[in-house]
Amino acid sequence: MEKLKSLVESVLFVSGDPVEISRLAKITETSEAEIENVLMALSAEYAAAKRGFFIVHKENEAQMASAPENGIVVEKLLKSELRESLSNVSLETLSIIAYRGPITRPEIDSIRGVNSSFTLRALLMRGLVERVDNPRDSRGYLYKISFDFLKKLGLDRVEKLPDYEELRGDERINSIIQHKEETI
Amino acid sequence: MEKLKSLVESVLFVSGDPVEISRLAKITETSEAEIENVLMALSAEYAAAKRGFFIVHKENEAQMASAPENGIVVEKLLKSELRESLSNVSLETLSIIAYRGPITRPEIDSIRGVNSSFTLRALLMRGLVERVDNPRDSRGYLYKISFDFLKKLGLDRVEKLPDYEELRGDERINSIIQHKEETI
Amino acid sequence: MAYRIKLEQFEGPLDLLLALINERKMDVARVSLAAVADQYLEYVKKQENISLENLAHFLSVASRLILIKSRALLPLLEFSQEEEKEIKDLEWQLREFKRFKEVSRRIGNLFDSPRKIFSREGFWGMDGFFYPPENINVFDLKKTFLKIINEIPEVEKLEEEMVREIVTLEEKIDHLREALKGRMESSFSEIVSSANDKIEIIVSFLAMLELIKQRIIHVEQKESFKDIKLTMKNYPNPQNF
Repeated sequence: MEKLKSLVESVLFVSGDPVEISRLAKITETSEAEIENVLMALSAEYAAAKRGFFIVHKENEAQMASAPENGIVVEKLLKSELRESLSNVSLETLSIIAYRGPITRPEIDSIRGVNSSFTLRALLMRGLVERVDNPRDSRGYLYKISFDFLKKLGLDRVEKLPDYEELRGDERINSIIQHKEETI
Repeated sequence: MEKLKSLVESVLFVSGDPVEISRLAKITETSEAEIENVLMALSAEYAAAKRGFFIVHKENEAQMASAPENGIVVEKLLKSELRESLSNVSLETLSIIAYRGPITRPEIDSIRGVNSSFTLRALLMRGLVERVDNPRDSRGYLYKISFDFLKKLGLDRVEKLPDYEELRGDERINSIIQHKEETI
Repeated sequence: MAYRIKLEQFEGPLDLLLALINERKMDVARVSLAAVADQYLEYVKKQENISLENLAHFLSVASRLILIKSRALLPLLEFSQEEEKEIKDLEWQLREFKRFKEVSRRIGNLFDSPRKIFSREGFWGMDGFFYPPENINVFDLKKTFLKIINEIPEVEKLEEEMVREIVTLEEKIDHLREALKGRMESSFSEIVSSANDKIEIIVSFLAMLELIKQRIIHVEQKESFKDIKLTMKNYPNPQNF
């Protein structure tokens, strides 16, 4: 039971989305009844020990969330993340998306030479960029400047950015994007 | 302390990403020292009770994650694709950065005896290494390992690397680097 | 055994050196460096696909090995302080490299083990809100993008450098042998006065040391020790370049 509790905690923690009880049972190799017991036990523990976690158990799904009584602090976290002034790294990523969007994350990475996951997420949360499904890759996304941000910049179309055509078509950028990633 | 533990748990849970200790202190309205205590207490609790949570701590940031012993099961949930391993060259470069970081590229080169630009670029794009501006050289960077690197290794702190103390320090490192700088 | 070494691809001079020493089951010490010097030079000479940049690294190690080797052949040959330091540095560098190479295998095992830690997607399921940065206008975006573009050529230049024409030690020795024919008195500085860069100077120096070494071995069998020493003195001190 203790081992199973630990496993369920880990899985729900990482998932984010609600997970079906049947799926939990399958990957932890146990019965659904056993999973139900574990979920109840965890819920009770979190409440009794006033932990920061909370289990939302709805029909045949379970999801981990933060404890409702900590809502105000969570709100503060969100605000403090979003109100940060834009770092150089964010500005770089934003300018790449502005001039080269819609663009994939691997392409942004190869232009900057570093991994952009964190930066992209922050820009998304702040509503400065938006992502759309990539028609050429069902698992990937394309990133582009958000309409709100464009408006804020005083533009109605991204093409009105200064020297848009020229900078967008720059050969150096093209060459680095086409450059095959080195195997390491 | 119990209330603060709960708050920190919630904040780390919601953020998902690494959170600066200073930010945690600010939004929970306490001191950084107190946050460090809470993080230590939580880590100890999770380990003692074999919980599914795990706190990764690097420099001035902490991130909540799943317990390493549950790795196989969580992997089933994520259905993560083929497990990528690293070449010897990448592993050597990573090791040097892990034990001696933050470190400049010339310093890495001097230990390896060859140029590391390409390996570094690939490691940066994979998010295993991160770079920050070098306060002592405006055109250069300092390289250090990332949270993702520690997570892939299943370690909560860089100090848990094998033979960390032994490999971390070498008084001669400074002399050879100085020597290199003089001759270049 | 030696044949196998030649077929392998090494990532750098230290890697090669370590492999040669390990193959003889020796420790990293001066005596082992002297023992593998010839094999090392042999490898570098035959290697045709070392990039120019890495060739410089291979050669700078080679020059130190030749010093160590010369001393092994001529015990009376004295090292300058600078040479002594360079050799000590090489020994130390090799030990460092060895330590990291060894620990990197353990890191690799950790990396491949299933004991992995996973985190959540950041702010999963939370709605952000539109919070545009103040004081950022379209020209900031343009300026930043331009800066990114302008930094790209460095990567390309580096690549070009890697594929630049490769100077091999062998080539240089032949060249020097020709140049030296009939003008044995000419000084090293004269020979390298037309060199284009540091790498070429190092290559010339190595090539010359190779020639010297061959002569030493030849002379040693016939003439007395004193003569050899005089011969050496006529050659430039490596400190000068």
